[in-house]
Amino acid sequence: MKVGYYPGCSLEGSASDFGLSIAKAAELMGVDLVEISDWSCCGASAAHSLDHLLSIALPARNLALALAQGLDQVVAPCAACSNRLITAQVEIKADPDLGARVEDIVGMSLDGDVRVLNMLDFVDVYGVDTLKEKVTRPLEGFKGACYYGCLLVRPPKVVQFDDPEDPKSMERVLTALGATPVDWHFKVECCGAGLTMAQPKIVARLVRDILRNAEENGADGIVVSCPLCHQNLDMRQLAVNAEYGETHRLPIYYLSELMALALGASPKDAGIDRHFIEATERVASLGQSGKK
Amino acid sequence: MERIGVFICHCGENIGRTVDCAKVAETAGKFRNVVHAVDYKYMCSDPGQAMVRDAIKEKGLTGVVVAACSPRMHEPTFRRAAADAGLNPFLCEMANVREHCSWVHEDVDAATAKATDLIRVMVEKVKQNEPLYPIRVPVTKRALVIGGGIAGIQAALDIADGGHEVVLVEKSPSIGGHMAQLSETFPTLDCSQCILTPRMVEVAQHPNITLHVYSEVEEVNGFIGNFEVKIRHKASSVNNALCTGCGACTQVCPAKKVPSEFDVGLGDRTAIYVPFPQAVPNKPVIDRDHCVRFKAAARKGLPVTEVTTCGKCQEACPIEPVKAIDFSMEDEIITEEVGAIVVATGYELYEKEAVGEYGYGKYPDIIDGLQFERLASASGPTGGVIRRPSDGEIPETVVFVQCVGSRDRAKGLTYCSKICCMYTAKHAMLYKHKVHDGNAWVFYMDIRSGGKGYDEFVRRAVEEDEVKYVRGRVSRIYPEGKKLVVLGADTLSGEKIRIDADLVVLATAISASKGVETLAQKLGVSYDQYNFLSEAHPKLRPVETASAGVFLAGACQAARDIPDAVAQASGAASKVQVLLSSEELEREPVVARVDENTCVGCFCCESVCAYGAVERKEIRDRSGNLVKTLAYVNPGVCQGCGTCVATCRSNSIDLAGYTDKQVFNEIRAL
Amino acid sequence: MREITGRACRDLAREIHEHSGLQVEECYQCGKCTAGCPVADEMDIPPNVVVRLCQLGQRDRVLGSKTIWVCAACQTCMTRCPQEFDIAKLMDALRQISHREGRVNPEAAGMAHFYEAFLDVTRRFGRLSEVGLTALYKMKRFPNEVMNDVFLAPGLMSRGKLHLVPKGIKGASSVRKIIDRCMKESHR
Amino acid sequence: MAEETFHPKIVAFVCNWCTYAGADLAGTSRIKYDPDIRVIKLPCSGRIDPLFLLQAFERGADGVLVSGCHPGDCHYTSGNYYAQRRWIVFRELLQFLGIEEERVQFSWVSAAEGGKWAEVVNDVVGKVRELGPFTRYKEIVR
Repeated sequence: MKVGYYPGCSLEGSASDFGLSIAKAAELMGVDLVEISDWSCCGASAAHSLDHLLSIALPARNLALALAQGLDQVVAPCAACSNRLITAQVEIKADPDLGARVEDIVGMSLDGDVRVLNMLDFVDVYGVDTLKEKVTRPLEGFKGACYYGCLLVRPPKVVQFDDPEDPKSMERVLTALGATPVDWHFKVECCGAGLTMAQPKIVARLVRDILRNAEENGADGIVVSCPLCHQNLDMRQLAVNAEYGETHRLPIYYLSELMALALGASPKDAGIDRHFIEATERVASLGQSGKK
Repeated sequence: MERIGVFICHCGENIGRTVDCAKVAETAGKFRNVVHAVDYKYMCSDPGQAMVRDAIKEKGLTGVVVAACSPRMHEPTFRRAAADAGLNPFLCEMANVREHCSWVHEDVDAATAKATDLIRVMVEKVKQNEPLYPIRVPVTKRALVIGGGIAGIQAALDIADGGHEVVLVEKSPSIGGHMAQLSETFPTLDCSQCILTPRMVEVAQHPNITLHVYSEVEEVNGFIGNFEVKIRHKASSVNNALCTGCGACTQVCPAKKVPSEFDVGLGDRTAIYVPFPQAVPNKPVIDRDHCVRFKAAARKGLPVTEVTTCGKCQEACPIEPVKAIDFSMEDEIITEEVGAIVVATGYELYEKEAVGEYGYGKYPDIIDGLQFERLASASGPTGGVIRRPSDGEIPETVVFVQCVGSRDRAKGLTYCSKICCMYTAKHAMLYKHKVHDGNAWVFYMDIRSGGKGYDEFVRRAVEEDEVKYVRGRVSRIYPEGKKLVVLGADTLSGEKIRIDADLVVLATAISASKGVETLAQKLGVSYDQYNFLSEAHPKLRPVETASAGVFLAGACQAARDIPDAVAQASGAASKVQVLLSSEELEREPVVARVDENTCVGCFCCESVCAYGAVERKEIRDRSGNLVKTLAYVNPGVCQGCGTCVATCRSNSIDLAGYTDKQVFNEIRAL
Repeated sequence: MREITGRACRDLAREIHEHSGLQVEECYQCGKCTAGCPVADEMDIPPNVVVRLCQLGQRDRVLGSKTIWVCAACQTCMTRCPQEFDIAKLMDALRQISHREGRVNPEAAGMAHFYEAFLDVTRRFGRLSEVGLTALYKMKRFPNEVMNDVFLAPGLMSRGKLHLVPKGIKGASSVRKIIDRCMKESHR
Repeated sequence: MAEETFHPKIVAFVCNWCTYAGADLAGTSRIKYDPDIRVIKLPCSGRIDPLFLLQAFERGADGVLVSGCHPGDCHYTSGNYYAQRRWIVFRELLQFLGIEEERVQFSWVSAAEGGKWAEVVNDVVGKVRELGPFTRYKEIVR
């Protein structure tokens, strides 16, 4: 299987572990990720906060590149990226004038259809059952709290992904990997990633609530599919502990890390050793029994 | 030689503003055979009608065209005026220059031109009109009431007391409806069952009322005054003629864990059951989906009589020699003839399972209004003690949320459910009366308490019973430990509010009962986008429907509280009695007629007639030999749709009032 | 007492409609947005009141509010709005206008600076580099915030999560053109 | 090129119970629509004889609208169903005669759909306006 790939800026930086694990997982899944050549930043939250036109034009450049490269499906693992790319597509479809204007600004054609996939869409397209068959180290006994955050599910009319209040697709994947999803209540609460730098105090509060609910419901770790969520929940834990005098040490995993792991990769190859909160220990020994 | 009069109405400014009436009158005056054309401010006024009458007399008019509002509005008015002046009313037609012209167009020239055309069309039609005389049909002096809730009960009793027979059909095993589930009623807090059960008994004992419970309307044929209704009596497996309602059977039934519909899932019942102690009739039915014996039979693929499994209820039945319990009972179709029908099918609550932000009904301690009624009811599963479903504890803090589903475009219901403000106030009060040191919170958007003593009632909840009202919607509810976290806002102070509740009561929207649209289709009654049945006129004909002889009562038409439902039911009942008080009905003579000279007896008409109005008429010669068989349309049965006319191959059928001649003339006039 | 005029109401309603196609009158003030807003407590004006002030034509107050910058754009409000009013989009619109007109609330300037820094870096390299972003952001914020308070750069680098020199891309210049062009068009 | 707009003559055959009432509702709700339409009221779409339509064209109509109750909603239970069946046959006749199908529109408008009636009318008028005046009938019948 061949599919386009838009890593997005953070996978080259603070979320290198995400990038690494995706590459590994894809390799083990036998998927060929074709990177959009010379892709650029999608503008994320900055663009739509300061300039609407720009918030469409920046993603549009990458969509145009993908089309020029003849890609009909592109995985954008970062929830913010996929969200912005899809938003751009939706707005351009809804308003042809805007489309024309953007084409002119970008200097490239936007004719044609390219489907933007977030990580879960991607697994879905690949086939959860196919994935399940490929599992060599079922993550038996691992209890994960699937965390979707904001940008995967909202705005529902735009992203058209799963149930905005109680999504289940990540749970399905986790189950396929042999792990056990826990029932908890902060799946789609905001972690405040967008405010990380300027509003640390707010972010600490939001992160804390999420951590606590996951812990209360007996999770071994939180599973995410967005670099911003991960950065926040993983890196901020220390800040939270400092702020509230608590001792949270809840590992935060990328879904792709667990995929890679279950498909046979070592925690290191999956990038799990790169977290701030130690995360290798809990998963290192998983599924050894079932190893083929 | 035709002598047509044309009368153009300004309808004050309504028509005059966009249609140059004087000019239209002038032009119309020049039409062939038009001998009189005038315009006037209000044609429907007495002087206006007088103008019509006088012109008919003075100018010897043979036809009248009134250009004014929609014929649905004033056709009867002007036809009456014509009749008063000695002109056959059916020689009077209306051109709709208001609803179809002045109100929907802005350009004066265009509107004036269109008005002129519409008048020309009617002038040409009326030239072909012929005098028609109303058809008289007999009236079956019995009524059908569909639905045994408070509205249906009231309507049935009123009609029955009026001396007419009533057939009351209820789909569940007992009458009483939702009102029987309620604990107390606002604004007086009198016990619901105390005031309802006497009425239920009255129904059962009334000599004029035939009660069919556990039954549904299967098919409706005929028309006003002459309906034929097929009713499916579902197999209850209990012979009510023999059963004494002793209850021995229900005590021995091994299937004891069936969630009770009456207690909205908060309590259990047996497979053979009486829905509630005061049920009318007080006769059990076997719920075959849960009965051990029937399930066994289904598993083995055998008839239930062939299996030996269980049968305890039958053994326990003291009736001898023939037991009242009859497993072999099958559905029965009963046919009733009635002259009028009252629809009182009531409402259902919007499913809380549809509300994602409140947990999709996943959490047992988030309940709806009817469930709270059962908790508060002395006859309820907790004996009237407010205990939360999950662990039976008495809640210290209860949050009531109004407008769940209602006034919510995103959830697809834009209307206000009307009764929630009141019953929520009542719920909060009842809770406070039962749990004195408890905390009751109500989240509301607006308080709609228009009604006698209603607002005072709400104020009492706030001022005397210390119910805390918070103006704002709740965004989310989720469990945390043993508590339910309710995230709301108080828009008056601008504060975001978090309440850790033990029990949450959602005032879910009043929605039309499921499947009511199929019934509506059988009755030819129209319904709105929410499946609430449509009245004939929102203001002036609130209990009638577009389908003559069919009336509405209660929440099937819109959200209603008990007093409103009862009032409407009595209204419907009086309409029915007016109808049943006359020996025969006058019907518009708009019916099909067969030309016996040209009819070839192909009977295509028969095959398309939805009313079975086409009969076969045998033509015999003097010596009685059959010459030919022709179609004959029974004017009493024909509803005048004209489908047969357009279907007739030999062009031998015509429709009075809409003859080919008339229509072709109309078309040619364009 | 603040002046509230029918004209002001109409004008602001129209401006918002032209800017982002929103009808502020669709909001019937149920407060569900505020109820579900994760950061409402940190706002100077609750979300539903922001909409109310828009309905009342209070342009200066909304554009100068902290709220529009505290908003984390999590979209919870619009997802649950019973009137399907896109309040998140309204926040975007107000941020954009407020920034364009230089009315950013001083206490909330941090977010504006962050977004500016974000776009600056993107403008230079075509992609975002956290180092560049942090550096630039800190420069903008100095001395309000000190260097080492939030971003855990050393930790990141030791984990191979930061590259000091951002990867430039061939298309960097075209990205710059896009940003400049958009800014120019919007400011017209 | 500046030319004055063509005002087609469009005849609407509507049933009394749904579409006529729907048109009344459009009126009471003051929904504005194109004036180039003339309504002929019949009890039911089932009454509509294909000959009516041909006659309309013969008398110089540029387009025809036929509208009744929604399927299942017919006041006379099934008239609109026969109307629809007849309509399907009639459409073939149109093709045979070489009359553009767009000149004859069939629609369901209920008594509650004032807005839809306005849309339907504007839609028909618009389509026929594009097609221009209907002159071919004379040629065809000859």
